[in-house]
Amino acid sequence: MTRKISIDPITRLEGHGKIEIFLDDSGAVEDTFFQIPELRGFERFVVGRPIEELPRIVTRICGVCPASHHMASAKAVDGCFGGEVAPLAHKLRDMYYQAHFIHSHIAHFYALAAPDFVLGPDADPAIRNVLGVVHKVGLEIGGAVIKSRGQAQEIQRIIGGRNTQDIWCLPGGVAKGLKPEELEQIKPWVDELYDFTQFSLQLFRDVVLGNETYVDIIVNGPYTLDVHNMGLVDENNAPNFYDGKVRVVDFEGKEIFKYEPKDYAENVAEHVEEWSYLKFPYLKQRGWMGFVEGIDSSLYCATPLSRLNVADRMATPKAQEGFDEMFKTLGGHPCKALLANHWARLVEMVQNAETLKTYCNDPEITGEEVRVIPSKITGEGVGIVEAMRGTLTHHYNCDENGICTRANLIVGTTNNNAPIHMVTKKIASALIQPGKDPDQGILNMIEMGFRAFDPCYSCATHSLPGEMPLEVRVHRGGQVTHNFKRGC
Amino acid sequence: MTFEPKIVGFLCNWCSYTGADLAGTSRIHYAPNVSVIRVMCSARIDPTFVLKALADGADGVLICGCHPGDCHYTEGNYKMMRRFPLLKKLLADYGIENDRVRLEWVSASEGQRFADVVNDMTERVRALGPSPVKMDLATDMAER
Amino acid sequence: MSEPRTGVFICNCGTNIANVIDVEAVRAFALTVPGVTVARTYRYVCSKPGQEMIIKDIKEHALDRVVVAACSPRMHEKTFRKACQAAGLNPYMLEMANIREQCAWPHVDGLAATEKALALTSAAIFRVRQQEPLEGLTAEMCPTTLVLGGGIAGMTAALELADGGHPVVLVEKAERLGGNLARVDLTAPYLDSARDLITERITRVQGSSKIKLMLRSQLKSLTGFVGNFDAEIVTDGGGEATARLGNVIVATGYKEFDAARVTHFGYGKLPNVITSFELEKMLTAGRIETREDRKPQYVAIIHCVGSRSAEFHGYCSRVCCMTAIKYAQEIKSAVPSCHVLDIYIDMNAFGKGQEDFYKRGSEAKTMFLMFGKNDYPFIRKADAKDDCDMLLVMDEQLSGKRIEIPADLVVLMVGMEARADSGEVAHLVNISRDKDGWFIESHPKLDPVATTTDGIYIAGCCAAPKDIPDSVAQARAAAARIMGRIAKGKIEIEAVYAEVDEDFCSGCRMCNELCPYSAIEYDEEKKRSHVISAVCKACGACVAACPSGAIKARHFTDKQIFAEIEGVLA
Amino acid sequence: MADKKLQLAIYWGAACGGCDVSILDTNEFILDVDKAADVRLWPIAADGKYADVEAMDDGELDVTIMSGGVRNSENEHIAKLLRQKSKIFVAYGSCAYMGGIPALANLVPRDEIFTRAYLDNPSIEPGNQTIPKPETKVNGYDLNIPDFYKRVYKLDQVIDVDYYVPGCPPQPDQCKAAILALVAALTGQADPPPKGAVVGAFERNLCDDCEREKSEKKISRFYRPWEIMQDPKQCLMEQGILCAGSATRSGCGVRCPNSGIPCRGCYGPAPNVLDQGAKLLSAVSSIIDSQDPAEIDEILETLPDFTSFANRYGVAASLLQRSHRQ
Repeated sequence: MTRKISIDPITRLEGHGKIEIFLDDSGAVEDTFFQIPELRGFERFVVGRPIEELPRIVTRICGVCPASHHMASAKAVDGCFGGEVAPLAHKLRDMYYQAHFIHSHIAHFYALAAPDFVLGPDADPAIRNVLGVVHKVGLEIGGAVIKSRGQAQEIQRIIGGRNTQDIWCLPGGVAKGLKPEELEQIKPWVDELYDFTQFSLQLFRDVVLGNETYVDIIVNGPYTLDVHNMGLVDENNAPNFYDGKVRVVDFEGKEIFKYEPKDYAENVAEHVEEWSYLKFPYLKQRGWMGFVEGIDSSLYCATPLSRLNVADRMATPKAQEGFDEMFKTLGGHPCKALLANHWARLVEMVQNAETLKTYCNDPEITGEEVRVIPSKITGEGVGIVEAMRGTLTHHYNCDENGICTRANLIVGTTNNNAPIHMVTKKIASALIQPGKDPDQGILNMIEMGFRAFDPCYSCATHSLPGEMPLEVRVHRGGQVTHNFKRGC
Repeated sequence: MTFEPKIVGFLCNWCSYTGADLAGTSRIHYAPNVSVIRVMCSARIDPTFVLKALADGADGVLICGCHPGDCHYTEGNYKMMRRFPLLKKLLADYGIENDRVRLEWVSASEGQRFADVVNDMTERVRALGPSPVKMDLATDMAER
Repeated sequence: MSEPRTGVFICNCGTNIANVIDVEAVRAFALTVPGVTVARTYRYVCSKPGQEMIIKDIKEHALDRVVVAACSPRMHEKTFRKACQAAGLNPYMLEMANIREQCAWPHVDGLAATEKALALTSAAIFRVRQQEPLEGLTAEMCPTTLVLGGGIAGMTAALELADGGHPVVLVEKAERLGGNLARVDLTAPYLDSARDLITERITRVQGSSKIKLMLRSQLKSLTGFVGNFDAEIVTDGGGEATARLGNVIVATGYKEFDAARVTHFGYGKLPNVITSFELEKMLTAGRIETREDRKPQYVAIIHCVGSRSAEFHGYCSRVCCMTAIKYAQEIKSAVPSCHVLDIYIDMNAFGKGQEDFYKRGSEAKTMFLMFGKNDYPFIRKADAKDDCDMLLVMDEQLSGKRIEIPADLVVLMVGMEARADSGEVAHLVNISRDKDGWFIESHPKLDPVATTTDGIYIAGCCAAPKDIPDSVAQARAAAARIMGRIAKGKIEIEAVYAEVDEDFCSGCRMCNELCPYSAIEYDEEKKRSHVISAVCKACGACVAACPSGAIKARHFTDKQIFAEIEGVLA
Repeated sequence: MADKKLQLAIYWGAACGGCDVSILDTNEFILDVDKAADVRLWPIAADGKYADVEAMDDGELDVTIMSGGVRNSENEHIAKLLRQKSKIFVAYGSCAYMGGIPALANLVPRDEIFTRAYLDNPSIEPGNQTIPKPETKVNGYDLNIPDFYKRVYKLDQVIDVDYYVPGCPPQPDQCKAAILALVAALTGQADPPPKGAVVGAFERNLCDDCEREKSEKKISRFYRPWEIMQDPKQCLMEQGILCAGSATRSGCGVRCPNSGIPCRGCYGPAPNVLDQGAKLLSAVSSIIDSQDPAEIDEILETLPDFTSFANRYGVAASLLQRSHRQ
């Protein structure tokens, strides 16, 4: 692999997330390829490091959802030490993690998704951004958005000492507890955040559901896939973001299986294609069957919508209301409309806020027994949490001195690699037909497909987080006939 | 033509540098591959010096100080004694072969010993061939 | 920094350097290095005209930096610094490239040696570019001197200073003065009485108002620096004293070699095998007899016991040969009838009057026999029929024959060795020892009195075996050096020491424990560490360890050493 | 541009996005930035077209703030392009400044990264032998993905950088301060910092701001953070817990040590220091409380994998830059 390739100015541009569309002579879509340009090799360079350092190294896989990696890593490390963890530490971690979810969901909904709905997919790209949204909905609401996200971040900082590149977890627990005065500081913010989740749902109802075209796009657009769903659930099959079992349910609502984190490798495998650095996970028992839909497909999504699809119910009352309303509106549970992910995100946010409230009123939460000193090194651990963008798995091995000997990661967005690859073909085929020349509009349409997944290629390949820079090239008869670029 | 290693020596002024002078005064002949930089005490030798020498193209680095217990500053050489094993671990992790960096105790009266150390080290480094560091850093840039 | 103006002076050192190194090539190279204004070669740069050349160039070419590629800086750095100073250039703007001791002398291949000379010179040029003018400090010179050891050397030094009107603290471990010399009867080569030599001094020492005499005492600790030492002295029975001192003379003497270590002479087993010091006792008592109280008919004196041997000490103890001749004569006069056999390896009669003394000795009826190095005579009990107590078996070198010699008394000329506590002493006063344990002079030829630690001097046999005149000379020399410095009043402290830049010190206190001289103080108020310049000995331990890069070693800064590295590898 | 608004671009190379989040974490300040500047490019939050950047005149951008180092050909290409279009180029965050965590990969061979990701891995498709290739032909179609460089570079190893803002990520207040300083300089209200300056950090090291009590240091064994219950008041180093604070610039607000987690050095070396790791090494080993080689080795056994602590964020910035194992 160390051979040298000289890169000419044109191929230099191909670091972007890239879609290759190949047309047949008739001009119909023959094939499309969705390619991811980068990897960083965390799995390799964490080897040799003291295992307890990993939760503070892997956070750099993604600065948009570092807490997800920090938590999954911390749990995998706990496993390497025999799983002894101070009970209070689990509570605190879960509490912390709810705040992180809120911060990330706010950022995604208002910065990435809202522009499409608030300003419309056809709005001028120059203003189609969070600031555009702020200008449209007014500084007041814009201020509220910024304030709420800030509060969610600040809550993490107060509980865990830092946000963005979290540092807090140690084998057996956490480095610091929550002081009573710190709790008092947090409480009012939690109430405000709860109100903000309600406000956001209302905004969605008014702006999105109130608009025929949007609803039509959501329900009837080409944005559906017949693939299965994955998500972490508690003992009542309600979504749990920090802990629980992984449940996989087919798109008709039938449970395929449910597994303990430690059994992930029996249930999920990753397929490799030469043309993308990003792997394609699938249900292992079914074997790799290619990029195919259908009830027998081995492919699945792991998204906010998937989490609600695999769940029988929400864990908190107000969230349950949101859950019922959503699936009722969309014609039943489970739902295949990918764009509904934006809605699902808001419903999850309600559960996050309610859970935070519960912890704020838990008398034990300010206790001091936040860490135990591990008595043994057992050498292996798997940690699974729900990252905002899908089920996140960290699997570590270490030697008797606690030095990492192997690490394996399956991150949120990676789960959705195959579905994204497939949905682009669907969209392309829908938009490009014989005699119908593709135009710039194809970009926004395809991009909306992406946004539904909130793909985080920082996580997935440690390339570019947030909005996916995109290049679409249309080939015909061995020639590139069209080349559309966005972002960079 | 055989490869002539370029080795940078860091010698303490009181024992090792004097010992090296003695080797000369006694007309003891040894390999000309080590160029000496004089410091007051081996304790002055910052690991940075060793890394910089390697980065700047040295094929080897030789550090000499007074024998333990015989430091002009009573315990300066113990500081070097403590830094060295950790420095060797770091160098190993950066892929620097063991024989390229060496610590020896040479007293003011050990001219012969200094000569022997220089000869032996020169042979070992010659056997290793040129240090890859400087070349690597240059070719990395070119390969981009 | 404006482009430096450096002068590079390459020394041929007669032919010492020029025969091996192509000095012209070095000169040509130097001129290609940026910032070099002039480069010259010269026969002897250290000579007066050589120094004048430097001074002239500094003035004519407005040089602000000087590089001298010549001998070791340990040899002539001071010389050339003075030259710079004479030309009005700060002495620390000089850097030397050691192309003699570390290049021309140890290397034979001229090409390779010249290559190395280029690297060393380039290093010096790069380094001097980063050097800065430095000023030294001055401190008070306390006139009191501590003398360790009350032997002939120690007493002489003490008296020399006292006579000069300077206070002395004389510390002696034993309960009496005189050291090893007090155990000797007559002295070679003039057979004058050792007793007379020392008693005169002992009485003067005891009588001196300037000398504080401390018997049964030892130095416990010495802190501070030249001119400003503080000593703790302990006396047997728990006495403790402290003293403020300017200088220290170490005259702790030697210890006789333990004859029992040499097995083939049977010392300790054969009752009539004795050591030179045991004979001295008999001579002082005036009765030379065997253990059986008989007058010996055959006395054999064996040289080099423990000296000049592969097994024990390689060095010559210097006084034994003449002492042996002295014994031959004293024994003769005490027991005229007896035969004296002098058994030696080489006869060492290097000193004044000693050759004559040796002649006289050989004229007196002494039989000289020679044995080979490491080929020792073997002594065994004689048989009943023999008319002697013991028989010496040896391969005699002059005759080339294996012979047996009768002996009633065998005298072993035990050599000198470093005292068992010399390590301790060296550590206390912070000087170093050679492989045999003798204290090392700051320069074996040019400065045999001072040590590598400023303010610490050595005299007598603690530095190496010596006879009385050499010991006395060294003692007086040390005293004279000290008096010179006391006369000066103040002392200059070298401008080279460490200093903390408080703008970068973070008060991490990593350095606090590292200074062997406790020169680093931590200011609780400011939360900063700082170095007491006068106490700092410039080892640089704290400089290398400071994780903030806040401590600077004057004249050995990171910048300067980095530049030197770049220069070597340029 | 007609109005006098500042022309600003924010971009990421081999980064995680945490730096962008740290800019978002300045909260309301974002709105001030929006008032003062046209954000011409900011992938995480705004819609910018690559073509737009290409179309800009050289120096059309007043400031580019770039996070992340250079891991592949794309990172390098865009860094160079933005450099060309910008008057002031700011390396933002530890990756841009020193290579960052991704540069730990510089200690391992590139092919082992591929082996571990695609072959030797518990969840890989059974029997998989496929490894992604820069150029492939799939049922007749030519496909390519960018070349994965042998190592990670910090930005100034690839382009000319004017200022550095350290931190992983930079502390939001420091980010604010740095941006304000640049705005002041560009609007002529203040002198610009000297080229190459580290802005948004202090001159002294972390210990200067760390509240923990410090005394003289001697270490007779090291402890890993989980091995003991620490004294929250005492210097971590003195408790035997390796902390890089003494070799690391302050400016982060001491958030890690204040939370009981030792500093790992993300703010980089002190102003006068060439290699942060070498300095940490020198300091930490010098205070080992032993004069016996065997005992020293034993003590060092309690400090495994020191190298990854020495240059946790700065392998690319260290003097050796990467492993040289042949």
